Amino acid sequence: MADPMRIRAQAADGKATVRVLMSHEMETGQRKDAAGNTIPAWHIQQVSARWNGATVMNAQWGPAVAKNPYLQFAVKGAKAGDKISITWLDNRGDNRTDEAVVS
Amino acid sequence: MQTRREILSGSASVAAMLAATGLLPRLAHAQNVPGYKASAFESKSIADAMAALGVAMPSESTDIRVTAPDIAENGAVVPVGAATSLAGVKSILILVEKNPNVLAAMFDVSDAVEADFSTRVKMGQSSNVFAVALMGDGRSLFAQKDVKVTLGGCGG
Amino acid sequence: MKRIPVAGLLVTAMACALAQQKFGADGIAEYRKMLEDGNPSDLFEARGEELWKKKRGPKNASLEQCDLGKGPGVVKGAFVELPRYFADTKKVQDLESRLLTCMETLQGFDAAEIAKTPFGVGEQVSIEGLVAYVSAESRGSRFNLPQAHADEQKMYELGKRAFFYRAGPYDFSCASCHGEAGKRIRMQELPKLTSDPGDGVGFAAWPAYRLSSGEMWGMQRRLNDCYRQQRFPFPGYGSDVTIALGVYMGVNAKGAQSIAPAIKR
Amino acid sequence: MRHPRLRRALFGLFAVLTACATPVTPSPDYDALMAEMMRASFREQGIAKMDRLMQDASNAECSKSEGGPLSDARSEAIQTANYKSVKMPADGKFIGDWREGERLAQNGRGMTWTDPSTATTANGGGCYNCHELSKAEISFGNIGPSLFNYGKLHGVANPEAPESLPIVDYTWRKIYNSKAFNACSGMPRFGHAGLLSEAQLKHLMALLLDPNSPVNK
Repeated sequence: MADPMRIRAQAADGKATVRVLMSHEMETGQRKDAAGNTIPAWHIQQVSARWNGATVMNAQWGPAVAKNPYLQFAVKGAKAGDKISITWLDNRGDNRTDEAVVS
Repeated sequence: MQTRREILSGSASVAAMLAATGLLPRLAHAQNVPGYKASAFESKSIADAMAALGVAMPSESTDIRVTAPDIAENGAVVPVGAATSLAGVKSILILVEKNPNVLAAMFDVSDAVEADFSTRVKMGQSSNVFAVALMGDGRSLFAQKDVKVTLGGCGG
Repeated sequence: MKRIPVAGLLVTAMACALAQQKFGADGIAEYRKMLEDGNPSDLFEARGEELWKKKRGPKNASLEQCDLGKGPGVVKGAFVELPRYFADTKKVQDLESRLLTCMETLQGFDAAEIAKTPFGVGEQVSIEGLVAYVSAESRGSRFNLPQAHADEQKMYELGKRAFFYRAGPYDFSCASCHGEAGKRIRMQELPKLTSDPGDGVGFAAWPAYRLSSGEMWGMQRRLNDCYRQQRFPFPGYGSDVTIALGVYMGVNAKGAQSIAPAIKR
Repeated sequence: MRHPRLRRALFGLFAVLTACATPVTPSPDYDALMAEMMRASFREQGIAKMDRLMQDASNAECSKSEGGPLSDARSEAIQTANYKSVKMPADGKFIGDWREGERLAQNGRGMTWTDPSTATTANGGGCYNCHELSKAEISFGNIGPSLFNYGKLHGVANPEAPESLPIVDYTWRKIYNSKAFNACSGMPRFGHAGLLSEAQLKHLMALLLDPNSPVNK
C-alpha cells in the first residue's frame, strides 16, 4: 500500500492554506528500462479534497505532474480545528486517503 | 529445498493463473479512473487539448496569473502555479506547450476553494507554461510564461 | 483582450521572456526558493520513523535500541557526531554503516547482503527512510564529530589523502571539484570541503532529496555517485574510503548547522 | 646557529632523545594504510577497472602536494614528459567542424561505470561543465577560465593560415595533454588518456578557433 500523505493546513486571513505531499512514482510511460522496454505509465489521475466531509475540490492529473507530487490550495472560510481530507486514485486502482486538522 | 527463485517463479505462475481466471483482486495493468478525461491528457497540442475538453481556444488575459521560475535547475521538478481572482471560474488548467502531452493538471473549482493552485510538473525541455481558466460563461482565458530548463551537473 | 492563434503564442512569450528573465544564478536561486516549502523528504522522514519503531527482520525487533553513538535508543543529536568510533564493532562508522550494524544485531538482517544490494532496491529503500529520519532528528544542530580516539584521527588523515587522490582517465580527485570556493559545474555550485563551507552547505546538507531521481540520498550514495563521475572504480557501500571521507568532511564542517534532510537538484 | 649541518645533526639527536624518553607511539605509516584502504575499498564495475586507481607521476605528486605547487624542477620534468606525449594530427590539419565541437562541448558523458564502452565515440568533451564557451549556453561552469571569444582574442582570423600556427599548435597540445603546460592542471588529458579521437579533437579546435564558431561571435 502507498505511504501516507503529509498534509499541512494552516488557517490565516479567513482561509486555510493546504499543502500536501503525496508519495507516488508518477511514471510517465515515456521512459524505457535498461532492456529497452517502455516502462508503463503509472500515475495519480484524480485528487479530491474534502472540508469537514464535503467535497470542495476535484482535480485530474496527467503523468507530467512530478514524482512525489506537491499540491497547494486554499479553502475559504476554513478555521482551526476543521478537518481537511485528501484522496488520490491512480491508474493501477491504488488509492489513499489521509486527513489533517487545520491549525 | 526450494530456492528463493523457485518460490518466486512459483508465485508468479500462480498470479498468472489467477489473472487468467479473473480472480486477481486488482488489475495489474493500467486502467483509467472513472471519469478521467484521457483524450485531453493525451493531447499533443493546446488546440487538441481544448477541443478534447470541448472548450474554445483561450484568449490572453491579465486577470490570469501563472507563476513559474525563469530557469528550472531540473526539468524533473518545476514549480508551477495558476490562479485568477475572477469570479465564476469552473476549472483551472496547467499546460506545458512542449511536453509530449501538453495538459499536466486540471483543477475543478468550487465556491469553497480559491482559484489558486500550485503544484510541480515535469518539463522535457525549455517551454512555455500556460495557466488557463475555464469560465462558467464559456470563456477561456490564459496567461503564459517561458521557462528555461537548464542542463545541470556533470551530464554524466 | 486579444485573441491569439496558437502559433503566435511562442513568439510573444519569447519577446517578453527576453525582456524580463533573470538569467544565471538569480534564476536558479528563485527556482530553489520556490521548492523550499514542501520538501518531499518529509515523506521519507515519516517512512523512516515508522521503520525505526516497527518490529521487522528475522528477529522481529525494532531499531529503538540501536546505539548511534549517544547510547541505545538516543536518536536526537546523534547524526551530527557521525562518523565516530564504536567500541562494539571496533570501527569508525558513519550513519549508514552503523544502521547496518543495528539491522544485523537487533533485527537479524544480513548486513553484508544489504551492503551489496543496489541503491533503490529492497532494504536499501528502508535505509533511504532511516537516514532521513535520523538526520532530521538533528536538524538545526551543529556538527561536532569526536576526534579523541586514535582511529578517528587515523580516519581523518586517510580521508584527507583520499580527498586529494587524483587518478582515473580524467585525473580527478574530490579536490578537483571541491578544493576551491566559488566554483561551479554548469550552474551547480560546488562547496569547498577542505574547510567549513558554512551552515547547511556541503556535508551539512546531506542526506538530501534528489529532484533528478526523486530519491533520498544519504552520504554513502552521494559519495558513490561522486566516484562514478570521478571515473573511478566502484567504492564498496560502507567501505573505509567512504567512512574516511565522511570523517574528513565532517570534522572540517565542525560548527556547521545541519539542514538535513535537504533538497537538491 | 649558523651551521645548517650542525643544526640538522643536533635536531636529529634531540628527536632521538625525545623518542627514547617518551613511551613509543609509532606514527601510523599512512602511505601503506592509504594504499591498503584504496585497494580494499574499491572494486571494478563495468568499464571502470581497478587499474584506474594507479597514478602516474603527475597524479601521484599533485595528490601529495594537496593542491599546492610542486617544486620548479618537478613541474618542469612532469610537463616535459607530458609535452613529449602529444601526437600531432597525422594529416597536419587541425580544424574540424565547430558544430560537432559544440555537441562534444555540451556532452559530459563517458568513461563512468554506467557507460557501456570506453570507445571515444561514447565520450563527450564536457567543456561546458568547467568553461564558458558560446554566449548562447548560459549553463556553464567556472572551474576553468572562460573560453568565450578564444580565437578572436588570440587574433585568429583564419586558423588555417600560417600566422595562426603558434596558437593552433598550443591549443592542440593543451587539449591533447593539459599537463604539458601545467603539471597539476585540473583538466583531463583528452588525447593522452584516449578520451577523444583525433577527429573529435579537431572539432573542439574548430569550436575554439573557427571565426564562424559561436565561441568567436
